Amino acid sequence: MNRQLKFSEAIREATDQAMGRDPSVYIVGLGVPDPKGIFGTTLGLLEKYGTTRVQDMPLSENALTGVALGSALVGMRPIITHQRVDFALVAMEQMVNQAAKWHYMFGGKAKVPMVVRMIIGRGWGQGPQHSQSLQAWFAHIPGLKVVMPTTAYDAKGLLAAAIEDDNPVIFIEHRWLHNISDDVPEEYYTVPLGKARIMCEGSDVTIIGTSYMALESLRAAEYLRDAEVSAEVIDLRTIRPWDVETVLASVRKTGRLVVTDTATTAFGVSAEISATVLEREFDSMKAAPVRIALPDYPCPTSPALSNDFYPRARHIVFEVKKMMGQELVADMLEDPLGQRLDVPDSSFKGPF
Amino acid sequence: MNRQLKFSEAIREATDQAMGRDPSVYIVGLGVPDPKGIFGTTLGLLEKYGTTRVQDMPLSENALTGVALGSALVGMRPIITHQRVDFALVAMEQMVNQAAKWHYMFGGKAKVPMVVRMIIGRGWGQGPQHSQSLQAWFAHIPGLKVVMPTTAYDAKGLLAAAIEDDNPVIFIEHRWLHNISDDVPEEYYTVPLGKARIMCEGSDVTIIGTSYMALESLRAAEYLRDAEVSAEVIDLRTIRPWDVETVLASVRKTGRLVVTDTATTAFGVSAEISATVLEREFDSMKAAPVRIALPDYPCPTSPALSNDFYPRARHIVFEVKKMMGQELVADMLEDPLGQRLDVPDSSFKGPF
Amino acid sequence: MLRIRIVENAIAESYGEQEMRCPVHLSIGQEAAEAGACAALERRDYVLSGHRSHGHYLAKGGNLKAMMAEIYGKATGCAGGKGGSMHLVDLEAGFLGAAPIVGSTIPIAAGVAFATQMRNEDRVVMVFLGDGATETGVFYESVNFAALKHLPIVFLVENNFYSVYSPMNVRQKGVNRIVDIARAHGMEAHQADGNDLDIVYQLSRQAVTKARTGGGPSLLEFITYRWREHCGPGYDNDIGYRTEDEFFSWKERDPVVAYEKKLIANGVVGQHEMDLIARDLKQEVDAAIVYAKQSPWPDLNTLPSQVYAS
Amino acid sequence: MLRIRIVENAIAESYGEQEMRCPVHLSIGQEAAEAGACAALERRDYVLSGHRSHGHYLAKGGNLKAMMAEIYGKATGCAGGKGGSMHLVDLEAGFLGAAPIVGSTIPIAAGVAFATQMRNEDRVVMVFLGDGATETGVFYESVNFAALKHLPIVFLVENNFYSVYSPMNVRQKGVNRIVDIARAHGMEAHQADGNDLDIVYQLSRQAVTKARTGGGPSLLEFITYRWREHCGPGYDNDIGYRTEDEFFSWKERDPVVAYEKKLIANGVVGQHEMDLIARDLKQEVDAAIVYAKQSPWPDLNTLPSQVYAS
Ligand SMILES: Cc1ncc(C[n+]2csc(CCOP(=O)(O)OP(=O)(O)O)c2C)c(N)n1
Ligand SMILES: Cc1ncc(C[n+]2csc(CCOP(=O)(O)OP(=O)(O)O)c2C)c(N)n1
Ligand SMILES: [Mg+2]
Ligand SMILES: [Mg+2]
Repeated sequence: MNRQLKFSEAIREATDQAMGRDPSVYIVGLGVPDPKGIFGTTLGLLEKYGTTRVQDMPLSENALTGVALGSALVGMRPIITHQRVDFALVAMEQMVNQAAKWHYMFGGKAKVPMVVRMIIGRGWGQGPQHSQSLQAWFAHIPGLKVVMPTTAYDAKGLLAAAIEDDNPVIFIEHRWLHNISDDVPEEYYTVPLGKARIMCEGSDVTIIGTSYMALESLRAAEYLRDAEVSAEVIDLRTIRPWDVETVLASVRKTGRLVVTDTATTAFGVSAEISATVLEREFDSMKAAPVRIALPDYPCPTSPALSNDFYPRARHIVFEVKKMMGQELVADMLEDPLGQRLDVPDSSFKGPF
Repeated sequence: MNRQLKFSEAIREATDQAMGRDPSVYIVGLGVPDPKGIFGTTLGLLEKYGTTRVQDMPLSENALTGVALGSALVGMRPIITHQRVDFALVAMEQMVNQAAKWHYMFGGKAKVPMVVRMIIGRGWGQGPQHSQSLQAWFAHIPGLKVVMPTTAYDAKGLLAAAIEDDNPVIFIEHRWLHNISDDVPEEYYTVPLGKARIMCEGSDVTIIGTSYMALESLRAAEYLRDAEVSAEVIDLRTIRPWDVETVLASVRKTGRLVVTDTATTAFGVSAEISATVLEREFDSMKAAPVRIALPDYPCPTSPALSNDFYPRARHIVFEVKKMMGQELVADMLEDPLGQRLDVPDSSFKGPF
Repeated sequence: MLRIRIVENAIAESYGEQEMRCPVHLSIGQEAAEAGACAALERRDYVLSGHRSHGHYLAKGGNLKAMMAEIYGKATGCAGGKGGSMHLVDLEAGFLGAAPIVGSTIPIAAGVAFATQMRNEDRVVMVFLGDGATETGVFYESVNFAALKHLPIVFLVENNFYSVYSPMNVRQKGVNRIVDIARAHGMEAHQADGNDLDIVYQLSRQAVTKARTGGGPSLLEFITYRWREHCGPGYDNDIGYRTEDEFFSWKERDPVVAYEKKLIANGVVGQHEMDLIARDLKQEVDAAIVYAKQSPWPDLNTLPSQVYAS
Repeated sequence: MLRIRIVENAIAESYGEQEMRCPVHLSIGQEAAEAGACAALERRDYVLSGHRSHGHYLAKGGNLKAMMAEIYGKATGCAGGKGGSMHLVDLEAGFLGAAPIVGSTIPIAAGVAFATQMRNEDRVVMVFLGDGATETGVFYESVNFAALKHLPIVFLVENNFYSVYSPMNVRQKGVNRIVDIARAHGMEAHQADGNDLDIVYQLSRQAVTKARTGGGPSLLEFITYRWREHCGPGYDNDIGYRTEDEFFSWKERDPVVAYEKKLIANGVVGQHEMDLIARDLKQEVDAAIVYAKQSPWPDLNTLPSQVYAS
C-alpha cells in the first residue's frame, strides 16, 4: 500500500487499468504513441494494447474531438489528449456545442462518455500561447464536467472515475505536478467526481486551491502555522460540479475565505467560488474574501518578466495576514532565496 | 436631436458613418450583403461602399477571423459578424490565442483594431445550439474588450468607439433589442468603452444589468417603486473593462447588490462582479449579494420548457423583496398574463 | 421520396399556425438525393445530418410521428421536445442525430465509422452535408481522417448552390472543387445529377457496398436545388438573391414528378395507383400532425434533467 | 542560407548554458527552402511563419541581434522579451510575425494579402508552414479563401515528413495530397526538392511574380528534412521515431554544402572565399550573442503594459 508513484505514472496506470478492464476505452492524441508518450503518461500503452486502441492522429484537433464524440455515441470510451490547453482552442466547438449538449438536446437518447485530457503549466518561456489555463470556460458550460487533480493518488482515482463517467469530462493536468510523487495503491480505484478534499484542517481561514495552487496553499498554511494562524486548505479536485457543501461548511467555521487559481483572476473560477460563498454564507463572513490567481495580462516569455507573473505561497501568506490584521513585513513578497518563480521544484524534470 | 431609431438601425448607422469617415473600415460576414443584411444592420452598405468593403464570405469562420486579424495588422479596420455567438465557437482560437495577444506578445510592435459582432438571443425554439451567451469567456481573456449595449443610443456610440479602438473588441448584440427604439442623434458620436450608465438612481439596492437584462432590471425597478423600494439600475455597457468604480460607488450607497446576466449563472460575468464588489466593499454590504441569470442547463427548444428558462423582471423583484425582508406573495413568480417568457415585446419582429 | 415531399408540404402549410415554434429548414426539391442515398443503406447502418434533416430522417426510416411531435415541441417528440426540428434522432432507425452547427456532425459521423471499424461491425455510416459545409475546416479534416483510416463512410453532399442566400461564387472556386478535395486525399468521389433518383441510388449503392466490403470512404456530390426559403415555410425568390428563371428551371426538373413519370412510363405503376399512394401518405402525415398537436407538453420537471447521463 | 546554418548552430551550442529560457525549434537541414523562397521576395513584401521561424526571419532580412536578444529574453529583443523564439517580428524587414499555434498564421497571412489587394499595393505575402500544418482545418479554409479572392500570396510548405515525432503515414494519405488540395481549389501548385536552392528560388520567383502581377495565389511544397530534434538543440534519432539511416541519407544531401560545392564548381566563388564568408558570419553571430547576453533585462514595469494598444 505504500508504493510511491509520480503523478504522471499515476495517470498512465489509471489509463492502463481502465483499458484493461474495458475494451471500449481507447486513447488518441497528437504524440500519444510517440517515444515521449505525452510526458510519459502514455508510455507502454501501445505495446500492451496495440495500434487500434492507442492512436496518433493528424494535426486536426477539432475533427478528432468530433471523432471521439462520434465513437462515444455508439459505445466507445475515448480519451483524447492535448499537450496544451491552448491547442484545444481549435476544438471548442465540438466540446461545447456538441459534446456538452448531445445528451440534453436529444432528450437523453444518447450519451457521450469521453475524457479530454489537457495540460497546463507555468513559465519556462512558453510564452503567451502555451500558458493559458481555461478551466473557467469549461466550467461555464452545462453538460461538461471539469476535473483538476493535485496529488498522484487523486490523479489516478479521478482519471479512472472520469473514464467511467458517462459524460464528457475535461481533465486538466498541471505540468508541475507530473513529477511529484505520493502513495498510490496498485489496484484499480476511483475517486468520486465532485468531492473536494480537505488537505489540512484549520479554524481561522479557508484557503481553496486546485491543481498546482493547492500545493502552494498547503505551503502557505505551513508558514501561517508559524504565525499562529490556523488555515484550512481545501483542494477542490473537481471544478464542475464543485463541492459547495464542503466549502460552505469550512467557511462557516473559519469566517474567512481565500480562493486561489491557476488562471487569470478576472472572470475566473475563483470568482464563482467567492460569489457563491458570499451569497450563501454572508452572515458567517468575518472579512472580505480574497482571490489569488494570475494578473490581467498574457504570460510573457522572458524569465525576467514571467518571474513576477505567478503567485506563490508567500502571496497567500501575505493576504491572509492582512486579512487577520497581522503586521506585514514590507519585503515579504520578495523572494529571500532569489528563486525564480517560474521554475518548479527540483522534483520537476522539464522541459514542459 | 429627437430622432427615434431602432437599435438595429443604430448599428447600421454607426457602421455607415465609420465607413464613410475611414476608408480602412470594412465589413465581412456570412450574409452581410444578402437581402436580409444581418437583421437589417448591414442593409444598404453594399450599394454605398461596394463589394470590396462589404463582403460575404465562405462558411469558414475560423479562417475569416484570421483574415480580419491579418488585414488589421497592416492597417485595415475590419468588422466581422456572426449571426450567433454559437457559430463563432469555431473561431475561438483566432480570437483568443491570436487577436487578443498579438499586441502583447510582440512587445507592442503591432496592433489589431478589429470588431467582432456577435448576436445572442432568447427562445423562439432556437434550442441548445443557437442560444448561448458567452461574454464571460471573452471577458476572461486579457487583450480582448467586450461590449454589450442596451439602448439604440449606446449601440451606435459604442459600435463607433469599438471601430475606433485599436484593439480587438467583441461586440455582443441581443436580438430582442434590435427592434427597440430610442433617441439617436444623426451625427457621428462615440460612447466611451469601459463606462457604465446609471439608468435610474436609487438608494436601497443596486441592480446591475447588461444588454437585454438591463431592460428587465429597469422594469423591476418600476415595480419595486410601488413596493417603496428605491432601486439603482446600472447598465454596465462594457463587460471588459467594466466600470468597477461606478458599481462600487453605488453599492457604497445602497449596501445591496443584485447582478443580472443573459448567460448561465455559474462561472459567468455576474460572479466576477459579485466577487469584486464583496472584496472591495465588504463593509458596506447590508445583505448577501444575489445573481440572477440562466439556470445550469442548455436552453431547450420546446416553448413549454424554454418558457421557464429565462428570468424576467419579476424574478428580480422577488429577489430584491426577499433581500429587503419584505413579504413575498407566493405566486408572484407566475405570470398573471400567461405571457410566454420566450417571446419578446410586441416591438420585436422575429424570427431570430 | 414522395413521402418526404408530402411531409414537407404539410409542415409548410401548418407552419403559419405558429404552433411549430422552432425554425424549420425544408428540403422540397432535394428529395431524390435524400431518398436515393438512404435507399442504399441497411437499417443497421447509421446516418447523421445537419440543419436540413427532415428528409434524411424520414428516408432512413425515422418515426414520422416522433418527428412531428418534436417539431411541435411535445413530450412525445423524438428528443422529448428539447431539440426541435434541428435536432432529430431515431436510434432504432439508425438515425444517430442531426445538429445545426454547419459542418459539425461530419467528424462525429467519422467517429461513428471509426468505432464501427474498431469493432469490426458490419455497418456503414452516411453523413449528409451541403455545399456550404464543404467550406468548414472540419469538413476537410474529416475527409483527411476518413481517407487515412479507410473508414466505412459515405460523405453525401447535396449541392444546392446556396448557403443561406450566398451563391457559390462568393464562397468557392475551382471547377470540381468538392470532388477534387476528396480525390486529393485519395478518396473516390463522384459528382452527379441529384434530381435523378436512379443515378443517386446507383452511385450510393456502389459507395455503400464499397464501404461495407472494406473499400474505404467515398464522397458523392449531388447537384440539386432547394425550392423554399432557406429557413421557414415560404418562397423567397422575390428577395433578390436568385432569379425566378433559375427557380423555374429547377422546378421543371422536379425529382418527384420525374420519377413518378418514369415509373408510370415503365409500367411499374399506374397513375391511379400513384394517386392512391399519395392519398395514403397524406393521411399518414395528417395523422402525425394530429398526433403531435394532441400530444402533451413535456413536463416542466424534465427541464433541468438530462444535462448529465448517469 | 549559410548564415541561417551558422546562427542555428550557434544557438544549438549555446542552448546548454540555460540562458535561453524558451523552447527553440531549429531548422538546420531546411535552409535552402527558407533562403531560396525569401530570396524571391522584395523587402516590402511580407512574410509570416510558425514555431520554426528563425530561418524565415533571417532570410527575410530580420535583425539578427534583435532575434538573439529576444531568445535571451532581453529588453532589446524584437518583442521586448515578451515573445521569445516562437514570436519573432521585424516590421521593417516585412517579417510580420510568427506564432506557434500550428496553422494559425496561415489565415492571418491571407488577411494581410487581402488588405494588400484591397488597397492595391504592390506587395506579395509568403506564409511558411509545415506538412503538419496542412492537416489543420484553417489551412484548407485559407487556401479556399485565397483561391476565391485571387490573393497575392504564396503558401510555402516545408515538408520534412514529421510533425513532432509523428510520421506522414499516421497523419495523411494521398500521393500528392498537399499540392492536390491547392489544385482542387483551382490554385497553381508545385512539389519539388527543397534541398536544391536553385529549384526553390526558381519556383518561388515564378510564384511571387505571378502573385505580384495579379496572377493570384500559389502553393509550393518543398521536400526537405529537419536534422535536429523537433524542439531543442540536440539530436533525437536515438529515441526511435526515425532511423539513423534515414537521417544520414538526408545529411548527405546537406543543402548548404551542396550549394557551396556548386558555387565553387561553377567558379562563382573559391573555397577560400567561402571560408572567409563563413568566418565573417560566425563573427557576426558571436557578436549578436554577446549583444544579447549583455543587453538588459526588460523592465518589470513593462510586464503589465502593452496588453491594449492605444
Ligand atoms: C458554423 C456555422 N456558421 C453559420 C451557420 C448559419 N447557417 C445555418 S445553415 C447555413 C447554410 C449552410 O449551407 P449548406 O451547407 O449549403 O446547406 P443548405 O442550407 O444549402 O442545405 C448557415 C450559414 C451555422 N449554422 N453554423
Ligand atoms: C494547434 C496545435 N496543435 C499542436 C501543437 C503542438 N505542435 C507544435 S509544432 C507541431 C508539429 C508541426 O509539424 P509541421 O507543421 O510539420 O512543422 P515542423 O515542426 O515539421 O517544422 C505540433 C504538433 C501546436 N503548436 N498547435
Ligand atoms: Mg447549400
Ligand atoms: Mg513537419
